[in-house]
Amino acid sequence: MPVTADDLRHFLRVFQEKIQAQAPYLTELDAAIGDADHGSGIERGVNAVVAALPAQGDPSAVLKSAAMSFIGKVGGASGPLYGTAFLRASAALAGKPELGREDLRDALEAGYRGLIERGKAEAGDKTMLDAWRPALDALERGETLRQAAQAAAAGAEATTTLIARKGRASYLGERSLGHIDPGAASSALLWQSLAEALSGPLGEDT
Amino acid sequence: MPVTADDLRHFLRVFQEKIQAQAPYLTELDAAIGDADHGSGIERGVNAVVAALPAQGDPSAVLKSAAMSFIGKVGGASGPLYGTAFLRASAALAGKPELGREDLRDALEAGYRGLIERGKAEAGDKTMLDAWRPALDALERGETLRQAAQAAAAGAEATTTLIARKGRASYLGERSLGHIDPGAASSALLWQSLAEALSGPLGEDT
Amino acid sequence: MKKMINAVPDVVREACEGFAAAHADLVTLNAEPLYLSRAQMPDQVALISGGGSGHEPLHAGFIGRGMLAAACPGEVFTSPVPDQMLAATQRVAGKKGALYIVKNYTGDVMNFELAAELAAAEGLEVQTVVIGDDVAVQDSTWTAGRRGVGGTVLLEKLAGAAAEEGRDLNGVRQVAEGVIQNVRSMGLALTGATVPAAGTPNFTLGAQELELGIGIHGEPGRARVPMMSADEMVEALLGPVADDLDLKRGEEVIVLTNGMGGTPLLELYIAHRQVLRLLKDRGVTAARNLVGNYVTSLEMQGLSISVLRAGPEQLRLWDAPVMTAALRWGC
Amino acid sequence: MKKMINAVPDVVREACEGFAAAHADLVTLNAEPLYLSRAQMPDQVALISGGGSGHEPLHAGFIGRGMLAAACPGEVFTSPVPDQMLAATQRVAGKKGALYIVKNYTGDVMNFELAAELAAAEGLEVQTVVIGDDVAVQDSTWTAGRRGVGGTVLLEKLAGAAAEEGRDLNGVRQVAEGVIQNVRSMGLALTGATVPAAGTPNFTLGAQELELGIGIHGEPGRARVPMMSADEMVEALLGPVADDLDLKRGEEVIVLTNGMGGTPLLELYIAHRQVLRLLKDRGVTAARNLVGNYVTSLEMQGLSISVLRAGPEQLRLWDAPVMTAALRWGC
Ligand SMILES: Nc1ncnc2c1ncn2[C@@H]1O[C@H](COP(=O)(O)OP(=O)(O)O)[C@@H](O)[C@H]1O
Ligand SMILES: Nc1ncnc2c1ncn2[C@@H]1O[C@H](COP(=O)(O)OP(=O)(O)O)[C@@H](O)[C@H]1O
Ligand SMILES: [Mg+2]
Ligand SMILES: [Mg+2]
Ligand SMILES: [Mg+2]
Ligand SMILES: [Mg+2]
Repeated sequence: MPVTADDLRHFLRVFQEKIQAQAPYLTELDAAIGDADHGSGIERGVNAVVAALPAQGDPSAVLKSAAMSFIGKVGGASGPLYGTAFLRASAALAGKPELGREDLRDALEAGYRGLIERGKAEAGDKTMLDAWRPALDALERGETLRQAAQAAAAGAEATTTLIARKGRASYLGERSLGHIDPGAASSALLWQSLAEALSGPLGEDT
Repeated sequence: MPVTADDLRHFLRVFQEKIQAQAPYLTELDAAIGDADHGSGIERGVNAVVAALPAQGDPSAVLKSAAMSFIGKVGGASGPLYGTAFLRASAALAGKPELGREDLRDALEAGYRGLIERGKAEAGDKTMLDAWRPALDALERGETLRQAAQAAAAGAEATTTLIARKGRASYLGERSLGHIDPGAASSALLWQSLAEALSGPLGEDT
Repeated sequence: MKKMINAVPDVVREACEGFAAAHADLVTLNAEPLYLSRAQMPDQVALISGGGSGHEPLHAGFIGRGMLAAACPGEVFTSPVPDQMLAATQRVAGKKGALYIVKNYTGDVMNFELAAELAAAEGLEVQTVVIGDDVAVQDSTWTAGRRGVGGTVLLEKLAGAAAEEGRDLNGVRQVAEGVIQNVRSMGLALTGATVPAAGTPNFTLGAQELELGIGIHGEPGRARVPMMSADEMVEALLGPVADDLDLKRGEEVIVLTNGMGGTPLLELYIAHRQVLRLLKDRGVTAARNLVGNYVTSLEMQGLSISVLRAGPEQLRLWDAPVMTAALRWGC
Repeated sequence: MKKMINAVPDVVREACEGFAAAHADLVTLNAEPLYLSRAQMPDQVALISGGGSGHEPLHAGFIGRGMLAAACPGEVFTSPVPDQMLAATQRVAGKKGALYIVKNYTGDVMNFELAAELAAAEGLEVQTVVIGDDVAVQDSTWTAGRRGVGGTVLLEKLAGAAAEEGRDLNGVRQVAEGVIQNVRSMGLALTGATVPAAGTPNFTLGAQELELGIGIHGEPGRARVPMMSADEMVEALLGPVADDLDLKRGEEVIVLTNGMGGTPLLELYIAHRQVLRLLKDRGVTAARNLVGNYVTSLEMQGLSISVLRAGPEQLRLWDAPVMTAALRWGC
């Protein structure tokens, strides 16, 4: 069973729910090594995403709409980053009415490359990349979306052992050790939402 | 045995010691119903008084010197008030090389009238007058300086039952109830110092 | 106590030294007795004010063209001593004399009174006005009367403009008295303030408490009330102010939305928005406004609102050029 | 959290409304997308800045003659979104183009980058400068680099004067880059700051602790150190700043003694006195100075010091007339 535009709408609603539930936690993480706005910012973003979701349109259109909401409503580092990732994923799916497993992986890979281009960080810099990279690796190893989401969560958790080299936490130097990167934590929720919303359509839940 | 200029110098040194010891307490009282500067202000005053004490000069000159220090170094309400009281006491003693009991009472009465003229308050307004008035009453009843000092202390204590009508505490209205007036407390120390320094010379300690 | 200071007894002197060095084009410092005066004093009525320190930029921040000729800073929250005002008067008062601008506090009044006596004895012509604009304090001849708070900056601006115009001492005093009759203020605090020599705050507030009707000396106010929204805070202040002024529809005012020293501009502008809305609701025009930390209480977080009824003459004096450390326009 | 606000999501909008109403002679508010721009925009290079709110008066307080053409406020401590900068650019950029003044934070840089792309696509001529003046952050190509802090106000003043003189976009950008190369800053905090949406301070300090090397987003600094005297605080900041600038005897500087939002002027002037003394000890002349809460972090109590190496050209641009809400002289 392929993934449809409706499934992506569902994914974005699940993402919204998870962010709403976890916004205070994300802000708390950001307060420790950043500026205490990641929870409120990303929540503003997902609320705008869901409010602006087009009733019509193919998967690419859905992701493009989400991208514009992130870019237009979040601000800070995570707004343009998430926005760029969704924009690139949308571009990778242009013209496709439905998505198979490969399409989805390509789109997520494209999103990841967008993150790198926009933010000029690399995996290991203690950013959201450290949730995305292990998740994509899992998909490439042929693992399920749920396994990829677990890898994202583990990656986020493991940012406690990293010294930040990019983003606001880098100002703290060694004092950034021992804290989870907020963007990695929100990205783990994104992967978790992908898994919950799309494992079924992909036929991975059987 | 009459009171000499040296005895008055001694009185001012005793007053300085007592104020130095109680300055934090006086400031605490002022913090509750005023602006938390009575302790530091009056301490600045007595330090200046003792530093400027003339080695020579009669009782009037000693008190005049003290008056100028209070006026020139304290500021706030208590500086001009204590300064005026000392100035009037000094004037009342003009030309006297030594003081008897009557002289001293006259001088203190003159000081009290100076307080009233300068501050336009009356006894019962919850000010330093409420320490001075009962002390002077005691002297008029023929009681000793020590008894007068006890009356001053009791008067200060009893300001807790008064609503302030003059000075900064008056802004609090009924909320000034239940607090000792800081100026009454410092005046009680003044009377206590008078008693300790002058009871001997006056022959009241025998 | 956590303050950016050195030794407590040096606080006022060091701050004055830093201020004078920063604004050498505007002011000159006299160390002993301590006062600051206008770097160049033209031949006009000299406005002299002063009071306890801790209310910065009041008063020294208002020395310069179109406002004060001199300011006499006392210790923190303690009125200055007569020597300071006398020396400042000797320095800045010319043939046209000097006007003392005194905030109504027992200590300030008495010390300025003594100074005026000493100045008169030296043949200097001095008149005095006393401002008491705080409606949180009941006005009565039986008490110390209303204290002088935020309205003082409006007074110093208008009287300063009158002096700069070359009016004589009576004329400047009349302008000042007109302001005093037509300005009212009220304030509240979200946090207390700590006098350096005391080391602990005069009052401390819980997370859900406000102190309403405070003055500017870190003293407690008239009542402790539950925490409110910014809009409610403004209502709680502006209502009594406008009522006491007996503001009528169609009147024009100059309004000051004033922070107590530690209030961020972000919050002051939120309050100011509501000040303008409520005035509008009353049919009153905020012809001019000023927003900032102007009459403060050390690091206190809080708000005061001052409203001055203003006709064309007051607006003209308000608009006149002013060039001081803290207030500048038109030059 | 104890703040003078209404609902948290309304903080920035309401503050902007209050600001625009208070300064209607200087600025015009655009509500959606949110930006403030100069009430009358002459035909000159348009300086556009912006960033998270909570740093007031930065940036909107510097809109006006001789400084910014527009400011784009983000949510508290959150950089604005590209739409805001694009709309502001459409409004104020004429034939001479616009210069974006961006503080070096990942988010600010990316959002302004996106805006510049969108503006270019519309045929608007835009150039960008990025300021990173905070010596508390190690400068390296492997990290996010130094962040932009207090020096930003000096940058906006000098570049604004260059624009007002009628220089072309390259000329104004060169002035801006000259400032960026020659300005350094460092800050410390006595208290933390609370983001309204977070509700609790990012860090809390004990009575005997300072946070050294802070930025302007309430973020923790490089190290927590024991409480010091004002003179020691200034030494701890000015040393690294002067060393990094490699200040030599005989050089002239413009110095900013900046409060973090909740610092009373009394304390800032005490610090400023020591700033001037230490510069003098180094044989460096403070040719110009500025003291106040200019680049802030909400209600934080703290201090930052910015030093700009200045030749005759920089001093001339500094002295040029400026008329904004927060900075005024010469006009
Ligand atoms: N250069 C970068 N590349 C990738 N991710 C980044 C980069 N800089 C920051 N981030 C991510 O953004 C998160 C912070 O987002 P947010 O709080 O919204 O931005 P800001 O730091 O502007 O307040 C960080 O936790 C990190 O995961
Ligand atoms: N009008 C007055 N008459 C007599 N005593 C007064 C008057 N006003 C104030 N006081 C006294 O002065 C004391 C306060 O002194 P101080 O703290 O030095 O002055 P300030 O109120 O100016 O800070 C009060 O406690 C009261 O005893
Ligand atoms: Mg953040
Ligand atoms: Mg007092
Ligand atoms: Mg006092
Ligand atoms: Mg941010």
